[in-house]
Amino acid sequence: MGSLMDISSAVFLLIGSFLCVSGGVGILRFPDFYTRMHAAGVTDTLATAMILIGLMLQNPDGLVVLKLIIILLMTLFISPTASHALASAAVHNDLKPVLDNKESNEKVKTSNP
Amino acid sequence: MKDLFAVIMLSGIYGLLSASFFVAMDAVDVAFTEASVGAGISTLLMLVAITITGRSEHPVRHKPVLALVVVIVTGSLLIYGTLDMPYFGSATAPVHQHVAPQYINDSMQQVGVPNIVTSVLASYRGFDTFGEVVVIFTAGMGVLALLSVVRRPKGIAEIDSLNKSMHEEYLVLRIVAKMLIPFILLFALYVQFHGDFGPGGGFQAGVIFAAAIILYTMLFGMSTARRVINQSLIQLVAAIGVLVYGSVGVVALLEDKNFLDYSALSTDPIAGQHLGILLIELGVGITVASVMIIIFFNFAGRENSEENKES
Amino acid sequence: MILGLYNYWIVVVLMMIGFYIVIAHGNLIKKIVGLTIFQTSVFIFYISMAKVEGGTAPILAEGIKQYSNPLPHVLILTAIVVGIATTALGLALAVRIKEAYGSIEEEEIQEKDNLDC
Amino acid sequence: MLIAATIAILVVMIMSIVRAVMGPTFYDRILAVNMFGTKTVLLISLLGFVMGRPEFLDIAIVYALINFISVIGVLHYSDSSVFKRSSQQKK
Repeated sequence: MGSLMDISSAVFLLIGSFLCVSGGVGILRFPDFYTRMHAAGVTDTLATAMILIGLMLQNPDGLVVLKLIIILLMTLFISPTASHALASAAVHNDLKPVLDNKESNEKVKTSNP
Repeated sequence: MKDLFAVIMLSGIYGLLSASFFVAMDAVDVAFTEASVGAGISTLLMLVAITITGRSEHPVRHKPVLALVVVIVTGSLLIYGTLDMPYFGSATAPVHQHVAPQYINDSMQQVGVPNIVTSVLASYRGFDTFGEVVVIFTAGMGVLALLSVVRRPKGIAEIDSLNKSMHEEYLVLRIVAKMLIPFILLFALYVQFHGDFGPGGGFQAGVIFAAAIILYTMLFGMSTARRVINQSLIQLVAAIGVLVYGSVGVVALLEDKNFLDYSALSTDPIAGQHLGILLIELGVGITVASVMIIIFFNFAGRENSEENKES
Repeated sequence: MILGLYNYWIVVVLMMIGFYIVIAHGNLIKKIVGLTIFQTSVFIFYISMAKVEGGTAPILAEGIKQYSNPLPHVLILTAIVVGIATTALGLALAVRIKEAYGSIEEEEIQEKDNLDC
Repeated sequence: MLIAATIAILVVMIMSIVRAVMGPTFYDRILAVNMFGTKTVLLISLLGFVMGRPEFLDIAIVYALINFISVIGVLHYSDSSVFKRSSQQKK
């Protein structure tokens, strides 16, 4: 039973780490803001959930699991909200989802207060 | 980097990074404080400041060769000075010989609080902490003196129209914030009163409490927040916090004990210590929270009045 | 063995970065940022001194023999909050200077002062 | 396995710092800071387990909350006034 717990926790942690790293690669390699945001926003939530579940399986003890659940719930609330706010602010300020076109973006932004 | 906005974002990351460093160095209480202060409040304050003062830095006209030389010379002297220092992590370093073993071994019997940091902060070195609280209070008053503006109160109709326009803009945020703010306040109280047993205490709780209020202010507008928390009220509360701390000490004096000796508060010394720590942590929490709110309100209010002048 | 001192070197490097920003840049806000970096380097200095090899956080629990030194933690904990309060005071001063002089660049402020004389 | 996850998170943290330094637009920087914040939450919880004292999860909760507040604050203050003011200065 204990080893089953350990193995499943290890699997969750592994999935979480993989998602984290893929999100990190995404935030570095993707060409413009919106795609980067997609990479970060999607992987952030899922990877956090995976790693926290992995940690919960490591230590099935009342208070610790409760705190982990609180963190998980809060991440589930906060992370999508922050992404939404970020994206809507970017759209509001006319950040165009185009490639290699930084200067035109800057122009649009300053002419449109 | 010329863009001050980028500088401030990077300094926010620096705050987060140094806080995780503190966790790695076992200083959980410090990490707690740095988390709430360095990453949250200071970034926000600097942002508000640059919205007022402008965002771009002028290029440096002269080459700072002299500055570079001074820095390199000082740095190499300091590194030369470190050669005599004890090695990192060695248990025999002079710092660990003097009073620390006494704190670690005796605090459970003398104070009865598992968190040694709290017992040292509030009991052994209570006088220091009182000084720090007074410094924070004075800084808050200084900001108040520098930045407070006489503002005409907005009519209710104006607030409502402002609310409506903001409501559409921040709909999702507002709903989530409405759910989160009570939780944050509750968590601040938990931190405040759980400081005896785990990481936490008055300083951290005060900052978290203030952060919740700041979140409310940002999403629901300055005028709405002012209707909830009156400026003069919050100034009064800040003063009350310092007074609570000081009067605990004075009570000890009246009982023919030393200033801030909590065993005067109760017949049982341990119970007295508990009560004393609880009271002065409360005083610290109240002061820190209200000073942070005062500072933020005055910065934000100054920014609003600037906009009014320009329009 | 000399590598055992690396924590102090990191502190010195950070401190010098902060120092350089303070003396070489003319922008007041940037000076304040440099000051906070300097401040944090001092915090790191204290905290790294408090660390004991094999010790854990100074919260008493059963079965733990070695704790890190709690005293520097206390000093730094209060110093951080005092630091933010004084930083806020500095920023408030910068805001007032901006209003009085219309600029927060050191050189421009000096030029304006010279004109007034 | 805990150590491996910690190392992965450290790598991602470095990546997001790189993005924050390069970040062509402000939103990229904010995004990087946000991501860095969530990764710090994970790092702290993992560190608690690695050091064998998992009761320090309070710090991670604070991080999650403060991270949210600072992102909202940054957006709030970068949304309108900074851009307006900087364009006025250019004139």
